[in-house]
Amino acid sequence: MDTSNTTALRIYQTPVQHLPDDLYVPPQAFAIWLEQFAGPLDFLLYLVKKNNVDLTQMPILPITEQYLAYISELDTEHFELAGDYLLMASTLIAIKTELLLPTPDTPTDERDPKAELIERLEEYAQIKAASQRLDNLIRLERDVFLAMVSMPSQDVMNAELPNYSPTLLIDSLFKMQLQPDYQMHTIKTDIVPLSDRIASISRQLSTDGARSFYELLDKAQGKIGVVVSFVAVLELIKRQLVGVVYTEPNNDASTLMKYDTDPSDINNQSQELTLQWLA
Amino acid sequence: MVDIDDSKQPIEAKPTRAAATASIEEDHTSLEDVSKHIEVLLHASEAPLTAHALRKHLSLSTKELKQALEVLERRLETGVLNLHETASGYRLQISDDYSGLIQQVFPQRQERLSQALLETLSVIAYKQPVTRSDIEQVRGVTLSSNILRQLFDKGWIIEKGFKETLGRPALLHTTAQFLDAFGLSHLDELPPMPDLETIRTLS
Amino acid sequence: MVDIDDSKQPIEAKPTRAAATASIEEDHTSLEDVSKHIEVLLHASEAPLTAHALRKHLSLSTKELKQALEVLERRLETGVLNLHETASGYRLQISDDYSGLIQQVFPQRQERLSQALLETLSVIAYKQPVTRSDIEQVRGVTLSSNILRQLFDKGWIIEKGFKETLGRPALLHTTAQFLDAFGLSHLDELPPMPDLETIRTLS
Repeated sequence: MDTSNTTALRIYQTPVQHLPDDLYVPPQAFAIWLEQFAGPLDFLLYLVKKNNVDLTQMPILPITEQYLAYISELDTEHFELAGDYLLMASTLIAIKTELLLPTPDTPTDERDPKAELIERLEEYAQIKAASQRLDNLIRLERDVFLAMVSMPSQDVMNAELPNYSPTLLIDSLFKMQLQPDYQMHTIKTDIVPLSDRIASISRQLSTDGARSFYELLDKAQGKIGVVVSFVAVLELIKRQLVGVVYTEPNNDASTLMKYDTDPSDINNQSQELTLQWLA
Repeated sequence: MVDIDDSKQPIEAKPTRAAATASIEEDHTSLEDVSKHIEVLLHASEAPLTAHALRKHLSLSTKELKQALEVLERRLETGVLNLHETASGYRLQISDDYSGLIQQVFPQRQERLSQALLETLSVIAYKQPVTRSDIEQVRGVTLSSNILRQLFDKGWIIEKGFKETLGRPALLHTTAQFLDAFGLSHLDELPPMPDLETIRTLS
Repeated sequence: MVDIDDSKQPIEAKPTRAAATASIEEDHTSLEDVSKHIEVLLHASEAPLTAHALRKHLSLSTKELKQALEVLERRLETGVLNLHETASGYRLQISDDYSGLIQQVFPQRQERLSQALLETLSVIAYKQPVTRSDIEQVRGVTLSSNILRQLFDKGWIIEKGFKETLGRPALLHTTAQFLDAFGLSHLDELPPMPDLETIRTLS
């Protein structure tokens, strides 16, 4: 196939004529170069474009070889960058193997992997083009700007302004740090938000070092508060921010006896369960 | 101060219309006042305000609102702001004649979006509702949580409903704020997807 | 040949002053334009703008700025905004007359501090002085101009000094008003900072 027939492609400002045969891309530069692409499909699309061929006529073998040649340049240091690329490489190898084997006469149920890949490439190319069109729309905060004005003077507006507690600040920091990656599920808003309890318990424990579960409860939150606090503690234990220490019960024996058969002794027991801040 | 609390009788508009010419002056004045109240609310609101919200807050009839908005637009012409109607309501923005000046003086206000973010957003916008793994399938790349976080942060996408497959992954949709930000009033107005024929012959 | 000293001469002000009455019209027009440019910058800026900053951005003499600000103030009289001079510069604010209306329609506006605003404020409080991009780095998302604007408006943060890196970004600090609002008498009294590094590596 014709590798000299390249469209005007550039790596940074340098026009590149022959790829991949004549160009040595040092691994470091290659890693940077990979970052220029939005992913393996983007990269593959670039190779197809460079060879200036119709997508449906994509010569899979030379493209595969070019792709693999690039990927093999990756040194181990940059593997973390390359997971998605390696996955694509294995897909390409599978396709290549298939093409090299003689076609069996018996029809199979399996879809042609090459057709599947081309379909994905087409779909990606479509979205890529659509995203460029989206970017060309007149956009707020790039092409047009909202007018910002200040509210009437503080003294007039402030009449009913509440005082803020400094713990708001520290809780917000905890929330920011403890916030897991966006989990893909909707969360019902509870009367006692779990994140608030996590933040508040973290703050109390990190300030005081250790406390009993009972002491961590906000009595105003009632039963649901106990449940949410318990879940919060479990979550903190899971994240290894909080540990459990068993302390010797120093309650007097009669109290213990008294509550021994009482189902409500859970509270009492947990008083001996001391939670400790580990971070 | 604002004594327009009565539910149906906010300004002395309807009676004056049938009355003497002197009252027309008065009618005019109160429309001017209403237009100022609208201007205040649009400035003070964190999000665009719908016609419905404006009518409710200021106890206006549809007609009064329309007239007051016209008065407001006329007054704004002498300054640098525009009244702009978006998918989620009215907002005040700086006339685009001045965008160049703003970009020059406050380059940090000019927000650039990465290709990865734009592609992710496009998959959601054009193919919604989609799951996280639908996006990964189309883009061929693991979706970074940072990109999703930015989209959630801007209020451009939300989770609504689940796909009835293994793990019941949440479905992502774009929001009215997304339309607002891109100057669209409806999803129909998204630029058309390039057709496959053009895509196939890539050059 | 007219000898114009163009080093100090952005708009045709000085020569026309001495010339025919026809040029006074022209002078007036350009002052009107300058006043609009000032209005644009005040609407677009996160922080209040000092006279010095306005003169620099729009290449104005002290006198031209003074005149243009007067023109602006006159124009604003027809609307709902005031030009307000604070210790840290000029800003546009909604006239006090409308505070009742705002509180009636958006009662929660004053009390509610959004999580994004609190996070931004915390980063400034604990890590000051910081630049805008330091905040973005810590929070992992781009910082909206509106949040900074709100913090400036509340008088909780100020710009003071520059970081000696590319672009010399301004450094942000908290103020005495911030301490007041949170019932602190000194920054030392901020609740102790959790060890963020540890939390991050563990979670």
